Amino acid sequence: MSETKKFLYLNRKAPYGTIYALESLEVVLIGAAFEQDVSLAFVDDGVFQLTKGQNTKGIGMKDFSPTYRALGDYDVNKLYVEKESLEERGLSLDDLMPLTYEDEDDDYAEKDSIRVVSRAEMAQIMDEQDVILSF
Amino acid sequence: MSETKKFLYLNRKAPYGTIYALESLEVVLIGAAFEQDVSLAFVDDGVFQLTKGQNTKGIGMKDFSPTYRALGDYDVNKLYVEKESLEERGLSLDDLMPLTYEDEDDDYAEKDSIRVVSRAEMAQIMDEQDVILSF
Amino acid sequence: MKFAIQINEGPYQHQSADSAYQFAKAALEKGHEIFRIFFYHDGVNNGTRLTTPPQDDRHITNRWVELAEKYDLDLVVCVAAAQRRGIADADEAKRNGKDADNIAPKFRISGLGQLIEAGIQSDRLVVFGD
Amino acid sequence: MKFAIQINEGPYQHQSADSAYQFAKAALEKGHEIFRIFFYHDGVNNGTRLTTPPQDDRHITNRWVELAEKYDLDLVVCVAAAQRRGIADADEAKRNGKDADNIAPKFRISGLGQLIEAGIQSDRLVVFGD
Amino acid sequence: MSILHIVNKSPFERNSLASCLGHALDGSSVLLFEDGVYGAIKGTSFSDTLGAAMASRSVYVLGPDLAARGIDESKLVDGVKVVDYAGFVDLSAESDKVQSWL
Amino acid sequence: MSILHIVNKSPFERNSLASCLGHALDGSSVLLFEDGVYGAIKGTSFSDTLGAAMASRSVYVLGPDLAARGIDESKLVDGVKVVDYAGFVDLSAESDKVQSWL
Repeated sequence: MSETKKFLYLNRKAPYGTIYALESLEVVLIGAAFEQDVSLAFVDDGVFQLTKGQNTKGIGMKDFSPTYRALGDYDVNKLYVEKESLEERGLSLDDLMPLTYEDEDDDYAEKDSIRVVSRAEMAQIMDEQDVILSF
Repeated sequence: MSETKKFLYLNRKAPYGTIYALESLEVVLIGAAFEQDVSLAFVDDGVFQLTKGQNTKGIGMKDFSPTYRALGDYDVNKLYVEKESLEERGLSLDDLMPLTYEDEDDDYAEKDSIRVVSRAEMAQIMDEQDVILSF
Repeated sequence: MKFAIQINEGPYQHQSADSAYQFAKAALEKGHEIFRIFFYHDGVNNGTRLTTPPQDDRHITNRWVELAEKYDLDLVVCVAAAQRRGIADADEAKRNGKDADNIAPKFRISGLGQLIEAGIQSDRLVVFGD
Repeated sequence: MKFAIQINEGPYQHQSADSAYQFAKAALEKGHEIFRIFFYHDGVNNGTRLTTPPQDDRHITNRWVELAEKYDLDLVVCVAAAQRRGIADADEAKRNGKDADNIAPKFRISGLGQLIEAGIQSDRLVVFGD
Repeated sequence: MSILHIVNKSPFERNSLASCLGHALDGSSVLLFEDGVYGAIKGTSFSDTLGAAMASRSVYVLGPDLAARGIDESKLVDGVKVVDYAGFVDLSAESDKVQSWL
Repeated sequence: MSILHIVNKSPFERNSLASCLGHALDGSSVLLFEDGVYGAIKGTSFSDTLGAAMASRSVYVLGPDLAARGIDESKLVDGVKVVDYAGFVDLSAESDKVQSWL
């Protein structure tokens, strides 16, 4: 398995209502060991996965939102969030968790993992992938 | 169980993509033995359940559309179909299976079971029920 | 007041089974009665004793069992839906020639008539699903 | 060409398992290879041998088993999803202290790495779900 | 006869809430829960539809589902009331029936 | 790189097809199957959206799913091509990757 492929995890569902957001994270974490070129796309209701201040105590489910902050440590640092999807949902970057990583090619400078892109840019990002896992 | 309640079966999903349409029919048939006042509502994609000419051979699933024709024999003859839902989907009454029943209070005259109603009328019909089973 | 609850989805995939549980628990704690909880469609998958969720996650089936023990609830699994999805008690397994069964304690398998009856006998039927 | 297939939904509730089967069958009949079929989320419920669908309905699990036998397919059930939903083989049942297992023949339980590997090793991954 | 309409789906993903509001009579109540709570956020592509419906209907949102999703109550359309599961039960008991929009 | 986009949901119920068309580049292909086939009917509230997208994209619909739902091919938006499962496989093989809009 020396081949490196571009993997895109396409997240279009809100968290908690269904298990897909949680499972997407699970695959990303397991997949990190395979040293592929990994990107995450947050489109449509998928942008709700990244809201800050999630507190699941009242619904009795596990709050998995802290896991997004661990992605940088797994060299998963391309989290593309669609601008139009945010706007339609009354959200801005300020409503999302700050997610960062240390760039080892730039003296370990701390950089933002979240990259807000337009729908047109998102379409290009999808087009550049080898494998798209839809959640 | 001498009490008679008004039961509404609310069908909002297309057939075959999910099992709900088939299961709704199952409950209606079983429920007929309980001698309640039964109505069926077809709203949103639920109107697709009644299209004529369904042929499931190619997908390997059971064609349950003939069962709708049996409803009249079970004294289930109030099938309310929403006009707006039909129109949004490019359908008219001609695209639906003809469904009839024999009216025992009118010398067993054959009458239409399908009653096309407006959204406003559908809202009233919902309001008049005792129990609403959603599919 | 007498409630009946219908659950259309299995555990973990959708929040329906969680919402139904929280609703049922709140109703019981307020002193309401629950006439029956009817597990329909994929909802029948709430009733398998073979689940082993992660330690830090809720155990949906056990939660139902404990609630049923505490309040003597009637947990009914739809037989036709159960047959399609591989939920069986000892009788069903025997009748269908299966070498194992998997139903959880406190759950019982019965027909759709139980749902209709719940609609007739209860004051409110609340449906949780996808 | 080498395909991999991912299935996210259980049998009967959604058409996903049917579409995936028809796709897999058509691909195999055209001479393509299927590297792996990965059952994820509720998809793991395709792999129980306890199902007894009505006589006039298709038997989704048996259909998978027969296709796997004919073409020597690798049917993999996600272990974490299976634990949450009560799908177990003899080893899993023993490890988790269960008194029964329910996995169908030809299915095997393994980890998510098998999905990633399928994505790497196949030419096309096709996902069927809700 | 009064109906409590309950909606558990995001209005950005499905037509459930839009259809519900199209059928909810004046004076009826609508409870948003699970992913349905996203329908109560102000400043979205859906909030005008909800606001218009609220002129003659009561809209509730389930607090535990809001909190799980990180939505502060200050973000809600004006007039939306927050309830907990006990409040959900109360609303069900106070209405004549409960209608699920699945 | 060319994508085969596959959509299995009704455009009247979910936003999957609308979102798909918003992200499908010129020259890409879209296959409608399962309840997605309803998106290919002409004279609906969605058919103008599909027609506009077809100016620069190829749209296919799965015949067996059409037939199951009682939709005659004469009811389809002009230019939509009907394929069977073997055609679905061919489209997947001819594209560089397959993207599911779930």
